[in-house]
Amino acid sequence: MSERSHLRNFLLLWLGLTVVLEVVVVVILGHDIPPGSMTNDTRAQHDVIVTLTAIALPVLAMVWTYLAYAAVNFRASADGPLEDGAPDRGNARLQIAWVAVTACMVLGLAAYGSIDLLSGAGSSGVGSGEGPNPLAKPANAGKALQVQVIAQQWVWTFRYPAYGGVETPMLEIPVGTDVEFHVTSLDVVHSFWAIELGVKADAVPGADNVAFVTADRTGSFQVRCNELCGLWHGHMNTTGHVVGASVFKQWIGGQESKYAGVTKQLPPYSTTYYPQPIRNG
Amino acid sequence: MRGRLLGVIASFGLLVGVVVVYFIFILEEAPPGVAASVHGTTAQLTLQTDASYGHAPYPDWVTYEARDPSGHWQHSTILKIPAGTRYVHVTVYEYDTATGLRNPFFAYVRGTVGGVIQLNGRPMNYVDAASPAHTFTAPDLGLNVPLPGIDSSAKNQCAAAPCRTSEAHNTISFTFKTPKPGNYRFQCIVPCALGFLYGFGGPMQTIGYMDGMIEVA
Amino acid sequence: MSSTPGMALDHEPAETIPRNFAVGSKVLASAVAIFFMSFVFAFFYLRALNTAHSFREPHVNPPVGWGIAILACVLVSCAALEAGRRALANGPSTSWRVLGLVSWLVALAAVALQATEYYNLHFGATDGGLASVFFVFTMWFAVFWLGSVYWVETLWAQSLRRPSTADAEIGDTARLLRPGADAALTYMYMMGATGIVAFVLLYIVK
Amino acid sequence: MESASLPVSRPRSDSPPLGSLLGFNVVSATLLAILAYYFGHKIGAVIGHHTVWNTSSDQDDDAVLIGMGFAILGWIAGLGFFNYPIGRIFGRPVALHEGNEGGAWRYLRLCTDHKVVALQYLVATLFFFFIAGLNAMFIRAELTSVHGTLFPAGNYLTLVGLHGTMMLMMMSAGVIGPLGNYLVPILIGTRRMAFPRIESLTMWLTVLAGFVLLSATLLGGFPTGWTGYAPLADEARSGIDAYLVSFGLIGISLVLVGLNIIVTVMTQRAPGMTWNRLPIVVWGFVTTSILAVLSAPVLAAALVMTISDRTIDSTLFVSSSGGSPLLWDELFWFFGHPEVYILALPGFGIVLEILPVFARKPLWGYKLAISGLFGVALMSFMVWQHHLFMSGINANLRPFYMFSTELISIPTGFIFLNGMGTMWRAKIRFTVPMLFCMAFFFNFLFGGLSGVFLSDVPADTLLHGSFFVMAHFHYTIMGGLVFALLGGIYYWLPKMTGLKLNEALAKAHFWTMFIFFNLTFFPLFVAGMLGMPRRVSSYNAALHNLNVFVSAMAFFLGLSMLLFLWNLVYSLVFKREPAEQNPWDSKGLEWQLPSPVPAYNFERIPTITSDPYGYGEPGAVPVADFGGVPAGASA
Repeated sequence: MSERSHLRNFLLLWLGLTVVLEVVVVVILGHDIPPGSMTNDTRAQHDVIVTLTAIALPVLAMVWTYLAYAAVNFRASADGPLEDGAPDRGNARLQIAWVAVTACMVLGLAAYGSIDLLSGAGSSGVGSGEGPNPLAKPANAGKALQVQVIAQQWVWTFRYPAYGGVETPMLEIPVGTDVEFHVTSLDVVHSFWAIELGVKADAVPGADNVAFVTADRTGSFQVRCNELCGLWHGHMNTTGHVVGASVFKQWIGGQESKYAGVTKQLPPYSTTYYPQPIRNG
Repeated sequence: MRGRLLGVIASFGLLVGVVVVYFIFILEEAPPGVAASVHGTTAQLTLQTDASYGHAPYPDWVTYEARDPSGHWQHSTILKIPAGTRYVHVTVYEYDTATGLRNPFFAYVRGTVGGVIQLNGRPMNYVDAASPAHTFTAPDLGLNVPLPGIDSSAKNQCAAAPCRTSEAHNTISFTFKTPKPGNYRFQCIVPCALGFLYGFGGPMQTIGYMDGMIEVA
Repeated sequence: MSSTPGMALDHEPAETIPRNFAVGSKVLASAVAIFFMSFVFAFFYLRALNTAHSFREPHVNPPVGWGIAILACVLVSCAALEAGRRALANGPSTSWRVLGLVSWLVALAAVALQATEYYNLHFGATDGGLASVFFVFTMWFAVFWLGSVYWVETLWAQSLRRPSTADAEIGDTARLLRPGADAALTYMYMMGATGIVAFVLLYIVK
Repeated sequence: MESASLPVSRPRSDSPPLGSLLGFNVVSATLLAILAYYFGHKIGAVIGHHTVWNTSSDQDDDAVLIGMGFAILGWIAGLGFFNYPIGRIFGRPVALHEGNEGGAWRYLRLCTDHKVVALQYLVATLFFFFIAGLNAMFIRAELTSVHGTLFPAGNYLTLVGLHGTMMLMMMSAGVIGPLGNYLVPILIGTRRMAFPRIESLTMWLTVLAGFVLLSATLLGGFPTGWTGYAPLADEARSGIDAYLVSFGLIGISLVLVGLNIIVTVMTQRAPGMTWNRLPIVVWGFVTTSILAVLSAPVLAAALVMTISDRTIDSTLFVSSSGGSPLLWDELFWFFGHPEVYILALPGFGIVLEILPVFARKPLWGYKLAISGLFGVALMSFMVWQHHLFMSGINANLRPFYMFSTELISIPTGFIFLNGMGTMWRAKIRFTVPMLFCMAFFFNFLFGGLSGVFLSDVPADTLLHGSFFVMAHFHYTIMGGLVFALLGGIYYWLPKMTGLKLNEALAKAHFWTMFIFFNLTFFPLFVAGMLGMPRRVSSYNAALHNLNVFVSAMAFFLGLSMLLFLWNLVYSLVFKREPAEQNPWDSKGLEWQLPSPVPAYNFERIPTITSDPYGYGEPGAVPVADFGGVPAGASA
């Protein structure tokens, strides 16, 4: 077969496999790709992941097709004499084209991601820990409900500064409201991962790490520690709930009165806490 | 020839075996379980917390000890509770001095029957955040019990584990519902370990000292 | 040593070992420089973060006098070896032997001064970020400086010996003295530059 | 030149005489290291109690660390590494060779023959590789249950840490050590590495590092995984000292290996070995070396910072005293990301070196491949903050690191184009090395594409720190590097040992490994997306079946690796069938030499006349002119 027809066959096979993969993975299975659609964050992340998958599949298909095509068509005869392949050492035009295409893809991806991240309101980067001065925020970030996530070995507690700074071991957030998580730690590095909310932010001692979420519907979500933090790292989890606004009001009121005694003993609300190191002589 | 092959296989197998056995030996290392004594539908656990005069190989680590049904103190934090019981009643003899909580929230008693503990016979539902020497905290059960420390100027302080009740101590008792069969971790949440900048190393991260398992089966 | 194949094999080119010294010392110097750049990074990073407002506790004042003394020893040692290297152009002369010895003794003095400084400080490593960086940086500087102490000594000691007989593979090793000094100097200049940076950051900028 | 007079070096006898036990070798080194440890431990205990006020005997880091320091000195003194430096103090002249005599006994001590060092390296790194693999089996065993009931939680974390650290250490050293040290001098046409004694030192430091890390099991284990995050590492038990010291030793070893290779390639190329003719695998080792020299010192610095936090109570990582845990993150990942390319680049080189041989075609796009290697190497220093996307770094930085991370896929893509170009209209022979190379492309593709997902911040919000990441880097390191390494071993081991490997076993190993590798790790992408964080012993019950499946496949993967091990033992220890000089019909310089290569490599330094890729080219000349001595004549 001539070089040309090899090329044509390969391209056709690649195209075919790409179409099949795209249809199966993106069109049919695309909806089920995590992380679901509970919040604005998960929806945005889902869209990004599906987009990246759609871009990755042709690349996958190309290498697969190529390896299979080469294995079938470019093999030496099993017991014949040693034969040599076609002695070409490169093709400048093809190399330049390859560089150009990959560069375009990468630049496109980076532009897609960067514009998204830098777009401020409505960015899909709001669910990740952005440090004390978030760049990506929801539209009405000023009115967001603040929830402080305090990690320590190996429990989570949560403070609601708008409700008397009450601290509770439960996490509940109201549906349809912008929530601003302030994640910090009292000892080692943990990571706050609210899986179904699409929120992940490292809890670093002495640092404030902000992430946002707006839940679209009620339900429960898992919270897991996502950074190795010692003995019970794998067990450092809890379940949170997204509830209706009135349920939330009622619940937080209950927490306030239940923990009133201990709230008085807490240090004043702050974005970071500096527990003094214990030094025994 | 055949002998040599067998020799090669045998020495190969021996090497692999030694390595595997070593790791299993090291990894399975855990303290023995201590069974609760059962009175009717209540399982009774009796524990003590000791300051830094405990057990080899880490004699100056703070530690729990548990009393087995025959009345002997065991150096263990693997607590076995029969699934048939309805309540677990825990008595802790606390022989350590106070360190104070890093997060005062854990001065609040949670998860016990009635939401209280008996501190030397007095019911409490929270304590002063500076007073705990340890806590008995099982996050998966929602259980948190602060264990106030003894006065550091107390006279007859314990000096060798296991401590005796004639020595200065606080007695904390509480009851919680027997959870579903399973294994539940418990830990101490006071940064009480001796000698660490961060207070949470060593015994605080070692099963058999300040961490353990409640095994309901 | 005797597995050198001997006369049957052709020698490797005479310039190979000098070039190895030259390239190797540069690579080594850059690796060590990067090691110290990590401490420079730590200094600026912690200074910028200033967590709990305790990067620099009020009583953490590294004594400038000590810093100047140590740095001066380091630089004088470099300068003496540089002069000695020039003197080596005509083979191991007396002036090389004197300058090499001076370089070595002054290099040792730097380490001794550093050790003495630790005993005369009014703060410890626990006292905040600056104190921590100070101890780590100066301590490891001293450790790596001991490398130059050793290096200068070997050069000096080698030059005291009679010219050795030719090795089958590498030829007369006396000709390696000068490349050896060049290589040592590459490393020591890097250490000198690091010393200056350390002095400026830890004693002056703070 | 009368080649008959060569005095070299048939090993005198294969079994070491008992008298050799006395002297500088691994036996004396072990004894001395253990004695020195106890001595140092005693000193450290005294120092610790008198000058460090908050260190109590339960956390005797001073004693442990000083003990380990002494043990290191004892080990290298016992191996005889101090003989020459001490001689230099007394002005002894420069010398190149040491310990090259003594038959099989050479393999147990300081030896400056690069081929001996390479085999030492291979055995040592494979030994630790299999121990780390065994740990992986235990990890998978623990994960067959939702709540991890097989091992106590702390021991499980130690397992995870041992597996990760050991694999990272041994894979960093495990390619550039054996294959780098073996191939670089031969392929560039010289007889030795630039600094043969340092070469041997790196090997023995690697061995010591492995055993020091294993000693963590006797010191209470360590909870930090291979990333050693502060301040968890500050507060951990003494086992972490073993992690710090062993990783530090590997860091030093990496710098020295890199230095040695860079210098060797720069100064000792044979006449005619222009940069344009340098085999691509050497380029792979050179770029790896550059990365090692520039990044490992940062690791060393981060490690000594943790050590000083643990001993002299500095507060570099303690945020309540003017330090910051993020300092560790920054320094560690500034090393850590180039480190993963230290793992990847030699694999690229090996694969591109082997492909032309079995495709019977010249390497397609030689210069593109070199620019790919250098592009990856240089860019790898600009991407490390993607490990910190979730840790609250300044959000303005994230687009840049997203961009640079995606950018690095361009030079990585070059390697794919080279591979695909080389296979185009080739005459492929499906030998075992070739199968591993093709599998490399298959696996590394998943690794690379999943990396793009991780570089994108919103996608990373889901995937960061989850099993997705774990699957991603296992696809790049195991699917990429380990496959390439195994291909390289099957390809070069006959040359290194002069013995054939059993092909049927090798094929069985390849197919089982390829299948079970993919069945093990592909489902873990899914586990990560469904919410399973790394390094947990307890996970969501909904993921139970998936994990049981993965564990089962992992056990088969382990069995497949045993096939490899058995092949080595069977072929090299039992069967011992001599290998041909050039079984693959390769044009490579190493294959023009006898198997095994004699101690002096070349009777005369050859003049290189061509690159080794001229397959099928009408005017192709042999790769080198051996100066009239027929290749392999003196075997």
